[in-house]
Amino acid sequence: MTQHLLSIVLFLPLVGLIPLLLIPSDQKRTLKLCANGVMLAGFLLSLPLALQFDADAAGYQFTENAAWIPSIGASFNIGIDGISLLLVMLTTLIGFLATLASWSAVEDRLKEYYALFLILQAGMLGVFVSLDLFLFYVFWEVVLIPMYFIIGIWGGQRRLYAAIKFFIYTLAGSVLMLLGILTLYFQHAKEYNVYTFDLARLLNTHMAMGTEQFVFWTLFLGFAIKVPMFPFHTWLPDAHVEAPTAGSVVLASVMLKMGAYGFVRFSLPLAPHVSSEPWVVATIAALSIIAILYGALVCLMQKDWKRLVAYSSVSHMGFVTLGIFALNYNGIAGGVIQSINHGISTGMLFLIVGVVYERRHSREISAYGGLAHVMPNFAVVFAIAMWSSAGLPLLNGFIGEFTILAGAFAVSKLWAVLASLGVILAAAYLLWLYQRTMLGEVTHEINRKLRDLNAREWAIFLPLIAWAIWIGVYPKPHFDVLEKPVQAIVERVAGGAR
Amino acid sequence: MSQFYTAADNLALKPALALASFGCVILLLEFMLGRARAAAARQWILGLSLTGLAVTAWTLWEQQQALDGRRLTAFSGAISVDGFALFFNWIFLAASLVTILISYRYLEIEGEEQAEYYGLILLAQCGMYFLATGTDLITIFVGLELMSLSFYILVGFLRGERRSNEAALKYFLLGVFSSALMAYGFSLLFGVAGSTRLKDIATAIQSRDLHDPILLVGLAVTAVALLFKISAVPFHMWAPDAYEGAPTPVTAFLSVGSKAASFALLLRFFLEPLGALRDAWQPLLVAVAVLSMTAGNLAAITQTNLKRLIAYSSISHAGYILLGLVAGNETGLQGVAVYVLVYTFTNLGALLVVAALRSKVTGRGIEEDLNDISGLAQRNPTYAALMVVFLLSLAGLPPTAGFLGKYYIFLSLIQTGHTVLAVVATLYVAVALYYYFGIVKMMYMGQAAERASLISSSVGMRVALGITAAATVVIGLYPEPFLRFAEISLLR
Amino acid sequence: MLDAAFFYAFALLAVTGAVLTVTRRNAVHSAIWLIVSLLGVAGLFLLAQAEFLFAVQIVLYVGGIMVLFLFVIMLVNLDRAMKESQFSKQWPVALAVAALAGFGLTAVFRKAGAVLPPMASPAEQGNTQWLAQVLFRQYLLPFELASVVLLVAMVGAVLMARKKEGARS
Amino acid sequence: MITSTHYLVLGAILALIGTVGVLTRRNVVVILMSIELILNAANLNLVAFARELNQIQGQVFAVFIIAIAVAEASVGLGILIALFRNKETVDAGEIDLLKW
Repeated sequence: MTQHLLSIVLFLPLVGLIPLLLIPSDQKRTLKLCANGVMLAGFLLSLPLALQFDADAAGYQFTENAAWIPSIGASFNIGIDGISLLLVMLTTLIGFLATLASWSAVEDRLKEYYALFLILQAGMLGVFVSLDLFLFYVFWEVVLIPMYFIIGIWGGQRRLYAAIKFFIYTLAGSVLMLLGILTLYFQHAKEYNVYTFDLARLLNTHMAMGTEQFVFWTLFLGFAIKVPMFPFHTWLPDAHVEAPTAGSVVLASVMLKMGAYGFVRFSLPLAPHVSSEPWVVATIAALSIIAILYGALVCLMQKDWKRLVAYSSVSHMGFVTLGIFALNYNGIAGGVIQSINHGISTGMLFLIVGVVYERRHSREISAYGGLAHVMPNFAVVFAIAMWSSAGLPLLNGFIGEFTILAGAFAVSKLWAVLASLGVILAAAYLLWLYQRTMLGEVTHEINRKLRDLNAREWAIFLPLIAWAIWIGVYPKPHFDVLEKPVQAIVERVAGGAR
Repeated sequence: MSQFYTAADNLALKPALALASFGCVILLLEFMLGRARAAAARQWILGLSLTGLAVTAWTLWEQQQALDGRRLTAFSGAISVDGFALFFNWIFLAASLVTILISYRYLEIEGEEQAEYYGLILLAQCGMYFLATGTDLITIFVGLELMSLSFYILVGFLRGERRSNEAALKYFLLGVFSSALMAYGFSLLFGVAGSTRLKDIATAIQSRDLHDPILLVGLAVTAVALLFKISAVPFHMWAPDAYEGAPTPVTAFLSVGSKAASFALLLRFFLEPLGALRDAWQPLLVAVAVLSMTAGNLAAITQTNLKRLIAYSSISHAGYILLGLVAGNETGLQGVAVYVLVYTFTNLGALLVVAALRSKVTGRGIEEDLNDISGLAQRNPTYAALMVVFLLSLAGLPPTAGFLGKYYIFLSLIQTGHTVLAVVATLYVAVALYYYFGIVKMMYMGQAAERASLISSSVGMRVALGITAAATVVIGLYPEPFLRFAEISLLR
Repeated sequence: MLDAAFFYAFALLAVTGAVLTVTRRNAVHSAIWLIVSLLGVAGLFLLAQAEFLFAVQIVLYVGGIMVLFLFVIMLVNLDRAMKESQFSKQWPVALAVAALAGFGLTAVFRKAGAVLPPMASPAEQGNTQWLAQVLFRQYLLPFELASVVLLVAMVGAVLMARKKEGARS
Repeated sequence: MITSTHYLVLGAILALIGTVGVLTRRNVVVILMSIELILNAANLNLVAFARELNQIQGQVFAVFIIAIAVAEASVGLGILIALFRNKETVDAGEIDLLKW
């Protein structure tokens, strides 16, 4: 059981697909129960991963390795280290909560909807646990397809445009990434005469600078579009705004992390020389800072609640990439922690938009106002989410941003200063949003009749709030699991910089 | 030449003999039985043609066992059966099988239930056999004509439909023109070598001055004719018309069977006799491949007819396959083989769904318009879902089979240092995805039109759908045995 | 010398016929000029000691195909076809192709040609017998295959040309 | 003296005329005739090479080409008649349901 635990967690959603497809489409309740049951089981099964994880052990745990396509050297090779562990836990939790959040929000074509979510879940988990680049690439692409449908079928007004834009953008990035992977694979074969996609072995590849540049930049495009970094971010607002709530939550909380994870897991270790070249670092840091400030400034101008949250993602993910490319322990660990934080807090923010949208069917900020009087519980939850996102001490966002800023400060004071501007702006737009929607008098009569959170909604928010406070108050366990893998990456990059 | 008909000849000929005899019998059945009785025996004719394929499969299997990777040359060098030929012949067999399975119902709807149809399919496959095995100019030429003539008639098989007539005529005129060019090129090659055997031509080319004008003209004209047959740009103009006007099962057969056979011939030609001239033709092939991908993909974006869209996309696929030949290393050739294999099943599957759209309820007129597939997901979720799988595979996304074809092509380009080509080729994947997902958009997010989207399914259809979908998914998820097969076939 | 005279005469016939075939407005005239051209080629076959081909050319082409052509031209609407414009707008393409082919032509020119020796069959037999020997031994397979091709053509032509009876409205 | 080059040049001229005919004429029957010219050019080459090399194979090839030409012509004319039944034209340019 334990030696296959990771595969079980990985494939459970796909197994759950079978009963789901057998249930007749008109039995909506059974369908919902089935999907939620599978997702909950997935989360519960992933808990032993966290409990049994040994933070002191170096290398990967829960590893499994099986031959898959020997003739090209691809294998089913999975395992997790601390970085993956956090992201896997985030994925199983968010996957379950997003499904739960769809209970009353989606009533149309349920079977397809939940089936796509299950496929999406398996794909995302696969990305985080793959230790074979071929396997990784397959999962990476698998993720795109269900998300296209989720946005395209259950999305808002401009869903078709948003769906195809998301798909084409991210696909273009990922096929170029494939070229990088293939180049690396070929270089390794040239050096060792063995064709393999095994990450551990590919790490031994020595490349000429030009080749490494190619590998780095193709991977960079794939990951940067996913994150998304500044000039590649244009798909994100459309996709986020048009996607149904659960889609936005998964997209923001988990899928964006795939890009950050890619940088940490693949870009830095596989191309350490290029990643530590000063001009590369400067370029990426500049793009990250632009993303932080630009995202925040755009947020200040938004009239659309969901769009605002979407742009705040651009800003927050800028912190993540800035931290990663600070290339020191604080930066990278902070980047990973901030990825989790962003997953928690932005997930909550999208869920919050979802709650009011489900009741009022409007995303206009001006359509609300004074909701705190009508929905007091909701106001509390929103406040926590907002503080968490804005980086208030004792909540998760503070820990992540502080660590990143510390990492960035060690490299360049200017970076740290500019990035802290982003923190201030974040507080500004979030508080202003809160003020416009929650505080003051109730501006629209229709809003007086809005229901407050129900039990199911509480159930969705509580775990997230708990996790946010846990990280904010006692982040040590999280940093503990990150210590070994991040240290290894830092050393590797520093070694490459020589 | 001591013996007239040796045991080797017999073994090498068996599949062709099976195809030709079943084909001819079925072709003449209506003359022998009379129209009324032939019409009454429709199901028996279908059974007979499937039996023919079964016998062919058995003979191919026999060859495979007997050869065990060796090369068998028969008829004093006219044909040779090797792993390469067998590989392609299995593909032809799969293509005919699926075509026949989806044709029965289609012909019923069109009111063209004639025995000749099945006979022509078997005979076309017989022609393909000689394209894959032929190592002699005359045999290749006659085999090519057997295939092409059968196809001209099949494309025009809906005699009552003007579009079918016109498609047949256009395909015929350009096909015959390219055949004539090929004959002209062959005549010059014969002059250079003094023999019609490819082997002798290869020797002659190696020993001759490369600037021998006769040789150059001969090669150029032959190459143009070959590019015509695989519908590579700028010799592609027949494909969209022929694909659109032909009965859809014939479109399917044409787009995979004829294409695979033409590629088999092209590969044999470029690798064996022309192998020595690699430096000369490689840049030209690069140009043709890039042009094909560009023109095919860009033209496909604007299409509103499903079959035309698939036709243009198949032009771009020809470009991808040519890239494998451009790379020309082991990976590249294996890529060509894998690509042709997965493309066969995938394209058959996609056109199968298009063929299934045609129903009696729809009434007259072949539209196959994008609108016709609108809302398919609501009414026929299985067909729609499998169509998505086929389209993903055509675009080349994992975990479908199509990804593997692209994988090998990209890898071979990287191995041989064609990085820029690789980047161009990968970016066209995104372009292709755009128009393939235009179809998906219609199926899943379009409103179901009044007259459209009722699948006329039949047992044969479902079996064919099962075969193509299973192949697309299984090759995608567990390709090992297929890759081994392709590898063994090519590395003789 | 006589050989050369005959060659040029037949060549002139073939080329003139060909030019007029593709330029005549009336398809019947084209067909007749094609016959002239084919006869010229037939004469050249004779000159090059291909007696059998000479016979085949006369019987099959001139006798068979041309009758078929003429038959079809008569069947389809001749008067109307006459009035329609005869040339497409693809002149530039044609010109390019012609230039390209002309280049090939000059290339072929440059090669010093070998004086044609009389053909000598191995067993002191006539060329036709020799041809038959090779055809039925070395090329038995394509020969049989060609018979299948002809069968397909025959059935196909009948199938295409006959009326679709019982056509449902 | 007449050399194989003479035949080749003549063949090339015929092929050229045929190609121009195919590309410029609009009458389907005439296009078909032009194609016959190309085939005849091939045959001339083959016959000349057969004599130059004393290889009867060239003539055998020519026999095959003629047989194929017959088959092509009959199928083509069959298709033409089928089209003519539905639409009274032999003008390739007027075949316009599908874009040329």
